[in-house]
Amino acid sequence: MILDAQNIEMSYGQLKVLHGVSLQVEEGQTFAIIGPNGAGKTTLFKVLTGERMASAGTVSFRGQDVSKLPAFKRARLGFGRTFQVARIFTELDLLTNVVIPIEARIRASGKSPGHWWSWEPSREVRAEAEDILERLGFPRQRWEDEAQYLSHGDRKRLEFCVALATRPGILMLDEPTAGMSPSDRREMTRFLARFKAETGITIVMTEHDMDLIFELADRLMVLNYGEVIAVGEPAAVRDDPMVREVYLGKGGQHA
Amino acid sequence: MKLAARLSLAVLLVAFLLAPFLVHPGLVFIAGFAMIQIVFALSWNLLFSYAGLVSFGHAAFFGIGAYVSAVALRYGWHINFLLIPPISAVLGAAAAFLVAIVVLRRANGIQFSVLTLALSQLVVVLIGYSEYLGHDEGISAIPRPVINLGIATLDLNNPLASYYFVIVIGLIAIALIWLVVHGPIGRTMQAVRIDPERAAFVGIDVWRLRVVAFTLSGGFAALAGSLLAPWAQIVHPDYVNWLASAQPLFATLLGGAGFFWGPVVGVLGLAWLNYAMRTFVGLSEIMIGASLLVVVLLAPQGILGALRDAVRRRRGKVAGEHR
Amino acid sequence: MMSLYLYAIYNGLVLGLAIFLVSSGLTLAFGIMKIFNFAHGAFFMVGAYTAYALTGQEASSLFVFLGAALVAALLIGFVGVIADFAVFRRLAGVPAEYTLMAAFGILLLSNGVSKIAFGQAVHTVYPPEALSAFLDVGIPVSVYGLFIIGAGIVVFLALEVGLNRLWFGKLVLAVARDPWMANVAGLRVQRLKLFSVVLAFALAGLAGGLLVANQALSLDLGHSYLLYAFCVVIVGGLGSIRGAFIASILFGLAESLNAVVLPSLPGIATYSLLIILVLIRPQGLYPELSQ
Amino acid sequence: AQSGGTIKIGLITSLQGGYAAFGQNHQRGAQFAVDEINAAGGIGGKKLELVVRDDGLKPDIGIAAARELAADGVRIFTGGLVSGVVLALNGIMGELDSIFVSAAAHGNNLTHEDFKPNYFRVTDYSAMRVGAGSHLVAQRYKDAKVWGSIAPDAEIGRSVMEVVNFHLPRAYKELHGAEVKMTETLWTKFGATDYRNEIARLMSQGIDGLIVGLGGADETTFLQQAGQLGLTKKIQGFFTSGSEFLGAIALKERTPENYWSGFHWYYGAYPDNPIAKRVVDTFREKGYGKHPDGFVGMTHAAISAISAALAKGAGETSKELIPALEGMSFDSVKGKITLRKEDHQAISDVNYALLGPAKNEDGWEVVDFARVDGEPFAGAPTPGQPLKFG
Amino acid sequence: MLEIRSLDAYYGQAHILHQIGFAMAEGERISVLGRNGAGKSTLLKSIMNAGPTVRGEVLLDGKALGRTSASDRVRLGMSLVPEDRRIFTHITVAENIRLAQQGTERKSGLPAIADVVAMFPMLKDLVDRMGGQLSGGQQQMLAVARSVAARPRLMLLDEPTEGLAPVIVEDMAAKIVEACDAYGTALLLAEQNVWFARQCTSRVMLLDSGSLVFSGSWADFDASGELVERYLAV
Ligand SMILES: Nc1ncnc2c1ncn2[C@@H]1O[C@H](COP(=O)(O)OP(=O)(O)OP(=O)(O)O)[C@@H](O)[C@H]1O
Ligand SMILES: Nc1ncnc2c1ncn2[C@@H]1O[C@H](COP(=O)(O)OP(=O)(O)OP(=O)(O)O)[C@@H](O)[C@H]1O
Ligand SMILES: [Mg+2]
Ligand SMILES: [Mg+2]
Repeated sequence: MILDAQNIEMSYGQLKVLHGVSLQVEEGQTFAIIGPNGAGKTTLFKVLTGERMASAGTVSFRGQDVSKLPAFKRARLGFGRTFQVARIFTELDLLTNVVIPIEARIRASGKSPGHWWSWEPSREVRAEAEDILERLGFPRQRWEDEAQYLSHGDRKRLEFCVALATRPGILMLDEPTAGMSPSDRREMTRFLARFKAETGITIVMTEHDMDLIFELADRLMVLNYGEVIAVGEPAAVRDDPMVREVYLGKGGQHA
Repeated sequence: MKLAARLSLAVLLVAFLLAPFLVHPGLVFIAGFAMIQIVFALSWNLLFSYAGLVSFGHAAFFGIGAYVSAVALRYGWHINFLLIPPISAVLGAAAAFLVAIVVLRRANGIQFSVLTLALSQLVVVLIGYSEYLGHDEGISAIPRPVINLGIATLDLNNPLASYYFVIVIGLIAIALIWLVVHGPIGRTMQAVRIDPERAAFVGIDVWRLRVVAFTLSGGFAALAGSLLAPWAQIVHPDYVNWLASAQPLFATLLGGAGFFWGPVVGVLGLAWLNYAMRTFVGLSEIMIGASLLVVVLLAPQGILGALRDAVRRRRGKVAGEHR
Repeated sequence: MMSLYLYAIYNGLVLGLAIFLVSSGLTLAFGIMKIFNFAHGAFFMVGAYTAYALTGQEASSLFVFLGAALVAALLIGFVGVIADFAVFRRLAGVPAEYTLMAAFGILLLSNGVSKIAFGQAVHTVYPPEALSAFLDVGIPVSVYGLFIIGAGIVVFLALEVGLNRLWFGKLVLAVARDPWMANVAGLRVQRLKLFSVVLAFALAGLAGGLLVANQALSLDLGHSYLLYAFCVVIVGGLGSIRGAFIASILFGLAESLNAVVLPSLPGIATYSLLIILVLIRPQGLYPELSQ
Repeated sequence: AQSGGTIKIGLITSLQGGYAAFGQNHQRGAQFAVDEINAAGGIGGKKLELVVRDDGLKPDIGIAAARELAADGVRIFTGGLVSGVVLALNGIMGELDSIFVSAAAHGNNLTHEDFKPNYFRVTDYSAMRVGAGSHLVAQRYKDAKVWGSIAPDAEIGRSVMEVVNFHLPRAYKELHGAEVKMTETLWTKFGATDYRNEIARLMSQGIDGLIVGLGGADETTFLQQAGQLGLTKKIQGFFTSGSEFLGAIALKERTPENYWSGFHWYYGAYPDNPIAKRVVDTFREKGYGKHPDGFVGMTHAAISAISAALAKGAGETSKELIPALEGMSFDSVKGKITLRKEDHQAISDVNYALLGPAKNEDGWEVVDFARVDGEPFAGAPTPGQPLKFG
Repeated sequence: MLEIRSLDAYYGQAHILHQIGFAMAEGERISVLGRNGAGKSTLLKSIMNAGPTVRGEVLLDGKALGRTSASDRVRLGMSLVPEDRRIFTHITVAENIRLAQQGTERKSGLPAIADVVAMFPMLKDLVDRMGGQLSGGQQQMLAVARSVAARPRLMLLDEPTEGLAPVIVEDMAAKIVEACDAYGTALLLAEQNVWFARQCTSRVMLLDSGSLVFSGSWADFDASGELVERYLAV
């Protein structure tokens, strides 16, 4: 078990948002969290990644209790994450965007990422960054472009590169295709599927795009009012009448 | 663009190096002073444009360097003066480190700025209590040192020698700041400035990085300060107060925030403005105030920002065109 | 001895409310326009000179005194109109630091102009007859001091209710938070912004008019209060009127008690209080408005 | 160096901030003197030319200005208002081969521990002024037994109190054989707006006299609040060391009746001095006001000293001017002033005036004045050493 | 009612929209589709005059709007729901709605806040909650409700379904159609969710790199194989 969360509770002031949520993710699994708006998905995400501390409950990663660790320490242990609205280092070029997490990783492991007097990243760092960019389909001539001029879809892709550069053990994706055009979305779905197959990485994600969920997820958890109302194989969960009522609806759009 | 920028830098460097042979001593003094201000402003900009922290009390660290070297010269410490700038830098960095670990734990954003302001004003008050530091009148008539270089001696009482001493140390400091900013630390600082939360999620210890940035910046500010005593021969609490702290901010904004060389352009611009207004006795406040307003309104990106936009416009190459 | 302490507390209250009168406009400007208006102190000083020009050394009546303060408020409010059209409006969308620099330019400009307009002599202004009495309750309580306390409280209540309770205040805040969306939602953004700039400036003028008789009048007057005002805005919570109010009183009391408790270290209390408060409450006393 | 038949004199003073009024008068006084000398044909056929620079209250701006002017051939400087700037200028005069004849800076240190051979001071200084003032009030208020004091917590305030604490008890003993009690000084900070707590404390101390070390707007605020709370009525007399007419002009009819103010030069004390008369007349003619202050007088005196030295045949270089000025006596608005050879300090009268309310257009008048001989209070010349008392 | 003539839009120097032209009848509902960055949001903002620099003409009822500000356009009956929602965080849900109604400066004919909330049941329990305390989807809902409450003649909706649960998306489609029919509101909808766009609108336009490359009925759209393929990339 790579990720194990037990009885997570969380409140914003008086308002209790998560009422004892538990989840277990196996190594190599793709675990999807769905639920109606306001159910607490983003909040759960924040608790798992360390952006906020839970008011009760524990989060353990590969058997280690990380509940009290701040975000950057969890990131060093192997939590990679993306955001619902892609967050990249806008004013820097693509290559630097990827170099930064690589250097941070090397430094966190106690080694020096390069000579302090050298303004260029070291050869190994650069090679790794180039490899990641190439693998995610950014052509060489765009590497020096400033990231802020990327389109929505490309931003998401770049953010993915940034997350990968930390060599995560687990990828936490908050609505990875939100706001993408159908074609980009399809591309992203395909990419994730291929990536998963190639690397066998563990993924935890939230998503409202059911096509993506049913294509990728190995396990599905449904949250409603901060409580787990269903968890299991995607196909089984889909047919749960309660889930249909509170979340999926008649399913006209997925016809 | 790149070429033009490099050419201008080269011209500027040559101008600094040849100043004593080109202009009258009043301007040479201003040039030396500008070099000190440039290092100070660059140290501040290291925080602002790279680490995303706004310090309103940076003059306190400048003051540490200034007072250390003033005291060393005035009270005739037996120490090779060549060691004073690095010693000042270390002391400034140490002070900055202490401030950072206390202040950054609790505050960031504007609160951070204000705390630095308050602490630096406290330094001013404390200097006022100290007999050794000359109370509110500062330390004046500071003798210029004779430096033993082993094979030769360098007598800073010679105007040329003292000028080149300031310029060379200043250039070394600028080179060091440039390297810090463009190396791995600089890159990480940028990431933290642009999006600290995002940076944390790739495993960057944001707090620690900010402490490092503040410490480095404080060190360079103190280094700049240590040049003041032998150059101006007076060190005064006015160099420590909030107005002094605002100088690098203005220089950076005037030159253009986000550019490494912005503060250089800004310091020179402000120095020129002050110099140009010197004969308007009694009216200089009005003239400088109006000039600042005009610059801000006409070039809200600073001078370098305006230049960049102008170049882009001429080339027809624009932001966001390529996707 | 006891009465010295009592008197220090009373003086602290007067000083605190005086600080609040000055900082209310600064708080507003910061909360709404997101600018640290360096020039605020200068406008406060110009307001005081304006009142002095109208009343002379002693206003003939309370009515004239208040009228002069009102005229000062109007005049500085008008300066606000000019500043908004000529400067702030043009700097919308530019990083806040540049507004800071513009404000510094305005400060230099108004200092220079005041020097020419008002001359460099120091003046004294005395409260009008109606306020000049002293009540002896063991300590000499001046009616004018009570008047300052009252004026501070009135301004506080007006702003607090107006901004946080009244619908209009919420609109002003909406414009402050997100001018783009306010515009798209149909609010008259320019007008509301202008209104808040004018209000902030007018408060500086009003404070000048009301406090002119509290101390000597010189070109440095703004300076004396500006540092307090900045401290108050920070400690209060950047734009929170309630926070500024409480912080003002704290600073007034600290400064005043400093004089009796630590007479050999004048001024130490202000900085210490600032540092302590920011360390224990970095977000300010009432951070909800600042985000 | 001479340039086309003119001798340039650089005036560096503060024309910004709270000192601008004084700086302006510095400029006026120097200009009067230059005009007078030029109207009389200059010095040895050469005209004087005054070049003015603002130091913006900042040492480095002052230094840059001095260096710029020096490069332009200026070898003689005057002015100097705030001591920070004067100290800085002082430090570089030797290097510039120039002299600085300062007209207002008051610090004891300038002619003591921070003495520089290229520096001369034509006015009195803190120790003289305050010492003479202490003597004066001891003479006038012989029944005063307890003296209080209030001063800014800064170099200026501390040096005032040092002198007072030495001279005042000594004066009482000498003049009246009486012991006098000095209460603990109340320290304040610059730019305060509220002295009421201090005033209350002073009133509770049962003092008969008061020394006020505050200056400028701070002093005025103090006087205003002290008047309102009745302190000034309660005590026999008090004195401030150096704000000239400033307080009275501000307070008008509310000027207290027992208020001695110190002057660099009080024109009314020299009714028979033709130079003083000329300056007063010119000042009034030009519409600058009725009451020229000591700042007008002292730059005038500085130019008088310089021209006297030049008239003796000295050239413009410091090598020639310094010996010419050392020990020289010259006529000035303040009568004869001697520049002490050892430390270049002017030995002259010290001026005080008793100001009080009046039913005239000013609202105040000079009730009485005193010209105290400054010599006994100047102390021994100890250039390079701090001033010692006793 | 609305007519766009040879409209170009720029961000600074960047030329985003090229020569856009189309017309909308009273009460008509049109979708704008396009890949990310095609310029959909820019088009809506240009029509509202809220951001981009615009050349060309926007006419409402035959009158050129010229440089009329966004807030004045609100009073002419236009309303924009931006893609990033922009809820006011310091006031409650009810006050957000009230604020939008105030912006129209209409004295009558506006629905009561209770009625608006009834139309979007997700908001029912939230009326007194501060805008800043809503989840992403809740904010999105409020943004639409806020616009409907102003009862505009022309509503510009920018990706209203982003981040909404599927069941809500279905519901929202019905609600929007209902509201538009009830008030005779015309709708210009920028969407990525083609299903939703189909439910809501009768016509469709396709933007590609800032140019209008298709305009017609859904049937025509489905028939124009190559274009659709490129957009949907099936
Ligand atoms: N900062 C906050 N303060 C108070 N309440 C909040 C805050 N943020 C969210 N909430 C409330 O917490 C609940 C859960 O919110 P959360 O953002 O986790 O939902 P979600 O499942 O991510 O929804 P969506 O799909 O709409 O993004 C909601 O009812 C929301 O109103
Ligand atoms: N404020 C801005 N400044 C400069 N360029 C911008 C700005 N906003 C958008 N752009 C650019 O304009 C182009 C069109 O953007 P727009 O937001 O209109 O696309 P869109 O069709 O709405 O895409 P999406 O589906 O991702 O929302 C893009 O290339 C984008 O990078
Ligand atoms: Mg969410
Ligand atoms: Mg868009």
